[in-house]
Amino acid sequence: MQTKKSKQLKLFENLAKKSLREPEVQVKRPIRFRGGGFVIKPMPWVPPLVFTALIAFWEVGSRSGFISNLVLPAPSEAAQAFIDLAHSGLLIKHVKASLYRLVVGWTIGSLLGVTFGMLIGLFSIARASLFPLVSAIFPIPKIALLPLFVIWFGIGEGSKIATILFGSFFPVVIASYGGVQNVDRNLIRMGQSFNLSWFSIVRKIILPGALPAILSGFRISASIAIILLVAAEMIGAEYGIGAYVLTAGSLFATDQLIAGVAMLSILGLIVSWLIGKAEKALLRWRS
Amino acid sequence: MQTKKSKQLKLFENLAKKSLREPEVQVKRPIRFRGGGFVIKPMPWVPPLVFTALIAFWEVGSRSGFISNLVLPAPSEAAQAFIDLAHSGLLIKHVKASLYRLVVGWTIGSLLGVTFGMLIGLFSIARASLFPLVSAIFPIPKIALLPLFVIWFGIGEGSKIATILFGSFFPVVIASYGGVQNVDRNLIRMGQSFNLSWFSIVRKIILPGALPAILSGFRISASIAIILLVAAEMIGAEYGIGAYVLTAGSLFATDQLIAGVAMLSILGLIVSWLIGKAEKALLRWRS
Amino acid sequence: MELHLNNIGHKYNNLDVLKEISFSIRQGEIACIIGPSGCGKSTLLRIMGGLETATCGDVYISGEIPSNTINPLTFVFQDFALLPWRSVEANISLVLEDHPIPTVQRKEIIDSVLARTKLSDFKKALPKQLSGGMKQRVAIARALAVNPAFMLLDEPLSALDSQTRELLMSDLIDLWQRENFTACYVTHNLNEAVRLGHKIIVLSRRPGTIRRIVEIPIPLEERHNHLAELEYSQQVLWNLMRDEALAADRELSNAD
Amino acid sequence: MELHLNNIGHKYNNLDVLKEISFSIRQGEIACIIGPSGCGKSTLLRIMGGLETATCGDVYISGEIPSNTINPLTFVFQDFALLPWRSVEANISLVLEDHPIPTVQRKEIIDSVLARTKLSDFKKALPKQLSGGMKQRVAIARALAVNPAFMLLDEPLSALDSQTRELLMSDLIDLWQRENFTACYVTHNLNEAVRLGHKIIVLSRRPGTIRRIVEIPIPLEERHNHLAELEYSQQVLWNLMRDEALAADRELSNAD
Amino acid sequence: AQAAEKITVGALRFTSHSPSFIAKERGYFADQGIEVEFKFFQAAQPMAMAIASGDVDFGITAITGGLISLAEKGAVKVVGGALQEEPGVDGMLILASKKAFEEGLVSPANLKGRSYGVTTIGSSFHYTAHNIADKEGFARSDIKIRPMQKVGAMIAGIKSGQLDAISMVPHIAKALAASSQVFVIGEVVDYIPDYQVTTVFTSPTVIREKSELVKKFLVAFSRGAHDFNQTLVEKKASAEEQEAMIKLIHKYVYADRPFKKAAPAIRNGAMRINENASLNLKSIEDQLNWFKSENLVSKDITIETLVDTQFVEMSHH
Ligand SMILES: Nc1ncnc2c1ncn2[C@@H]1O[C@H](COP(=O)(O)OP(=O)(O)OP(=O)(O)O)[C@@H](O)[C@H]1O
Ligand SMILES: Nc1ncnc2c1ncn2[C@@H]1O[C@H](COP(=O)(O)OP(=O)(O)OP(=O)(O)O)[C@@H](O)[C@H]1O
Ligand SMILES: [Mg+2]
Ligand SMILES: [Mg+2]
Repeated sequence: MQTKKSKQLKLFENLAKKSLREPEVQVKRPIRFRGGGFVIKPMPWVPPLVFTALIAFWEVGSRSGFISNLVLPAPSEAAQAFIDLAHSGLLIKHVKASLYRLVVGWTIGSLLGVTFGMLIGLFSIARASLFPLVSAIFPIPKIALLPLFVIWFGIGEGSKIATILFGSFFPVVIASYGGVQNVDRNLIRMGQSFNLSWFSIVRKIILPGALPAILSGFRISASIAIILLVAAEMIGAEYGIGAYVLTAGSLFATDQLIAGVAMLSILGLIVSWLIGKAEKALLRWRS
Repeated sequence: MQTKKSKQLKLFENLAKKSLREPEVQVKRPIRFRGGGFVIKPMPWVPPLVFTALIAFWEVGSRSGFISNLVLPAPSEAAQAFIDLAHSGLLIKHVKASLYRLVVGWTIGSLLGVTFGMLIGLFSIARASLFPLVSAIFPIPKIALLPLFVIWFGIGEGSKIATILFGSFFPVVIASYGGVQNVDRNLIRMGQSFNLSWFSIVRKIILPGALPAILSGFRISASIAIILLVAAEMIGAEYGIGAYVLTAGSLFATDQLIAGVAMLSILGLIVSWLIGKAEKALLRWRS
Repeated sequence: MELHLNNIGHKYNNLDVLKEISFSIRQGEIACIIGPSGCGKSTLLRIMGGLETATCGDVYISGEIPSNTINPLTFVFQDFALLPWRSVEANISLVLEDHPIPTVQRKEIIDSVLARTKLSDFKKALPKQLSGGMKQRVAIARALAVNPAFMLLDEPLSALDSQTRELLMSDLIDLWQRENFTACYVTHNLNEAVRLGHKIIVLSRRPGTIRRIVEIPIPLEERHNHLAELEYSQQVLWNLMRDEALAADRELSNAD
Repeated sequence: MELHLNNIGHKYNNLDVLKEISFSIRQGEIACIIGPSGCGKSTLLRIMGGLETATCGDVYISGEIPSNTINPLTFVFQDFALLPWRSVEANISLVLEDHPIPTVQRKEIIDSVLARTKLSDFKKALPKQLSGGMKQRVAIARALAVNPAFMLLDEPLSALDSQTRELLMSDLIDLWQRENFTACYVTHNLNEAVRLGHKIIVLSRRPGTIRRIVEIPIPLEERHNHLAELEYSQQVLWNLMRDEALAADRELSNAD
Repeated sequence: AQAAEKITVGALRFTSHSPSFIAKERGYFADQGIEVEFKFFQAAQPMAMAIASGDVDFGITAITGGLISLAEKGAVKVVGGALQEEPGVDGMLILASKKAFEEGLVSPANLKGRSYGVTTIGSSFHYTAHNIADKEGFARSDIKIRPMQKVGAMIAGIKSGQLDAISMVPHIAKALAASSQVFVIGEVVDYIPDYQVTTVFTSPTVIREKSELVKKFLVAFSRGAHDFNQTLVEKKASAEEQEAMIKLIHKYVYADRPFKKAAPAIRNGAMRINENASLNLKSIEDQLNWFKSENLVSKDITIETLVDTQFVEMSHH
């Protein structure tokens, strides 16, 4: 044993000779704080700055001709299109129609997604039977299925909500399943040792443990739901931001197109902000 | 103190009186195993069974007229379309073209996504400036931007790869960011206490800690990449599964449409299986 | 409630962890298990608690289960196993919620066990805000809350300072006198073992087999009057352990 | 290498945890900190190691940092802080990889510290396959691997059985004699404190203040010949702690 | 009087759908005892689907591969004609990019070896391209067809010079040509005379069960078409009348833009709609044959499967 120890000692001494450390002076030096970093501090003034800068750059670029006006109109033109839309009184109708589809479709899709993700994470038989189905159906483009949706759900709100529902369902399934897999097994064992009911363990241990992953999935699914507004409103939609964007696109009205896309962006920002709030409230327990 | 204890004692006794437990007999009873469940056992025979059953049901439904042939042809018809495609020699060209776009776009998109997700999770300034941008740009439908993509990336491979790249980038950003946030801060502190370099901490502690979430993000982004094949191959694509599906769709050749969609599904299954393998290999350490 | 182990053996993959373990714990008896780190004590406890199935052998219980217990066979885990998203209070509430206890009484139970573990001030704190010892006390409080008939304790006092340990130890003795629960107590503190154990089971190093079972026939409540005998028992145990360690050392050197 | 604390105070939100702590640890000295659970020992250690900034007061080091150390100020954490995705070996390798040590020598260091903590058989094991005590030994092995000039140990032996603890304790004494490192050692085991400490700092209950600093002038290597004196010191410490506990109890009852 | 019969009409927000809007606004549908509700679509494909599913009773769209396939499945049938190319009226124009123009693509005759943007395979744009090849005497495969899905992408492609040529509706084409990044090199009407671009269609169920309704719809639609042709195509009406009609159409088309911006687009987008919804059967047959020759639809489809000739006059120009 002793030989081993002295071997290590030698190693360190050799190392020391090689190292270039200078002999340090005998003064009091404060301990360097090394626990810093890796903590995200809020910087609430940055996002508005970034957006303002970007839009200003774009505007200047457009005006100077540096950004070709071919397909990307200046933000001011898009803003004008937006104002026109607001004046026409259609804005509220578009937004209302889209919000309704979004909220209903996303809520149902996400809740179903969490349910299925949990099932797949909890039951071997669900894992074996449903997960391959999810993997097989997720990559099917919704646009290819639109004709089917028309037949199954009609051309009313049904098919639109179904499109958004399907779109948000799958990412949430995968995120929730990943979250369940990541829950500390020791905590589950603890629950079992106290004879908690299966349902209690799921609700009080597994669900909260998977929550960070689920919320991350919600972020993704919300964005996808917004993206799918456009696909959803291809079918028989009179109003809706997606329909507005589509019409603008097919008429090559780029100013309207950008105005519509900006609305989708802002919707995305709002949803992301809301989920951020939810994270802050629900995940306070994280160190 | 004593009063408190006897109070609790009384509580328990009251509880006992209320409870309906029968007096148990004085025999040896084996300890009931209660540590079971919550473990996923592989059932490799189930997925083939499920798919076979589904397809059989569909075939029977189609033949009996129970499933309308208008939009959903029998699987055998889709199989015939597939065989025709294979015989025409175009199958390989379609698959090759799509695989190339998929692999290049997804790889770059996902790697960039992990990078940005880590940046956002690590730096307050990145969190404040990039994350709102991600939240704003993610919900923009790629299809609406196709004209822009034509200008920026041309109608060759550029715009196709860019579409897939963008589509896989965003979900991975969000998943990786979520993963980084979920890394145990005590482990980071440990790394700091040993004066590990910042880069070492990121590479050896944060990245592996976020890996489960990142892989979950890869699952989602891979499926989205496959979905976006169709969007990508909208513009000037001669070959590709997406182009095949699109043409089938516009000609309403439902047998070809289903054959194409089935190819996308199978692609999804393969990718999911690969990621499953990667999870098994990389996440062995999870309890 | 009595517990019987019959020829228990356990393997993890190909690692032999336990071998031919047989003993019984009688009603109202506290059995302490001591043994070198990694010899399989926690594994054995999990097998006794039904959280793991032994590779071979059987575990039985017999005797009546007292009717005033909420969870007859209760664990205190070595790694605390607190839910990080629940406050101290809610972590204890967790194990009561599945039972038909009126809210007021549940609150009373929680307050009582928190007072006994000196955590009343930290009722609302989250686990991340607790020190190591405080977490351990929450784990003990949680176990006390269900008024167990049989306790399985895995180094329950290891993270505690000596006088908190003393207090909790005499609390356990008090509780035992009143409720006469049965317990299996894993510890690496020989003093704890001789103070609390009616029977001390000494395990050999991995694969854990029973090296000796030492009975201490002095009633728990009288032990403070028999310090010399306890000291002697502790010495016996210490020698047993030391032999084990020396044997292990010899093996290691030979392997070199 | 010496360490000086000057009027340290710390708060978490509005919870006063430490108050007016001043002491120095001289070169080659081992200072033990004891105190009731939750009194702020781990917090104090983190402040000394630069992992937390005290709300008020300063921490200084002085003296030459020996050149043969890889990480002068090294922690052993109370919760082990092992990377679950790295094997035992790789967990130790982690702290060496950032330094320009040839692979062969790195392997030698790892083998050496694993042998000293009796973990050679578990080189390739993952943390989930280890017992509590084994995890603690990995944490100690990792700290030893960097040949620290100043060690900050947070209850490093608490999960270990008595004879493994004995062995590691004498190993620490051996190491200290050879390397003459400086250390601050948090423990709740008074026996450990009187065996290892040149100076024992007794903290009051939260908010932790210094109640007493007990110096034990017997050289570490001769302590086994002075058991009576040690016993006496231990008794003194025990009385101090008991007083503290009683005071706390009285406060609690009044609050009732 | 009998309670009005409720029907649903599928529409796109294009000027070419104006006859339906006019018929509704001016009460021509009501005169026939039918009450129309419009369902708006963003593409023709889902509209055809909605007819097939019974959600929509009538629709107006171009003859596409998809429509023919649906007809084959017994889901839709063409009953009348709508938009038609006609010499003398502004029709679809053939455009070349600046780059291609400068390289010598000054006439459709030079399209050999050039890339040509279409929306989808089997669309009217595709048909146009092949007719040019046939007429100019080179192989169809010598024109490199580039599917772009959306008109927007086609425009982006031609403007940025990535496509050499496209065909485009007149009001957009003229606007593009005005920017001198794109040049007009020909007219579609020169290559496909009397091209029956869009048709009125419905489902066989409606024909079978309510053939009276089809007739009534076509009558009202024709009145709308007549007004439209008179006012905006032949411009026989007074400026005020034109203004009034544009206002009427503006309720449906470009509704989200102020009238000032919308009016020119509506005015320039006006192309002739067949009087009496008459159908150019010859043109339909040509198109069907082209689809067959390109293997885009089944070879077994006959003109009878596609068209029900009982409702309107069949012209054979
Ligand atoms: N992150 C935190 N946030 C809020 N309070 C904290 C935090 N960490 C510790 N505390 C509080 O600070 C006090 C001291 O904690 P510390 O971990 O330093 O105690 P300790 O002396 O090490 O106790 P033990 O011996 O039980 O490990 C405790 O009361 C604890 O509740
Ligand atoms: N999940 C596991 N997979 C593989 N090996 C395991 C697993 N859990 C424990 N072991 C091994 O089983 C042996 C016994 O572990 P156990 O936790 O029962 O020891 P212990 O006696 O409680 O030790 P300690 O006193 O250190 O807590 C150890 O050698 C450990 O490496
Ligand atoms: Mg253990
Ligand atoms: Mg501590």
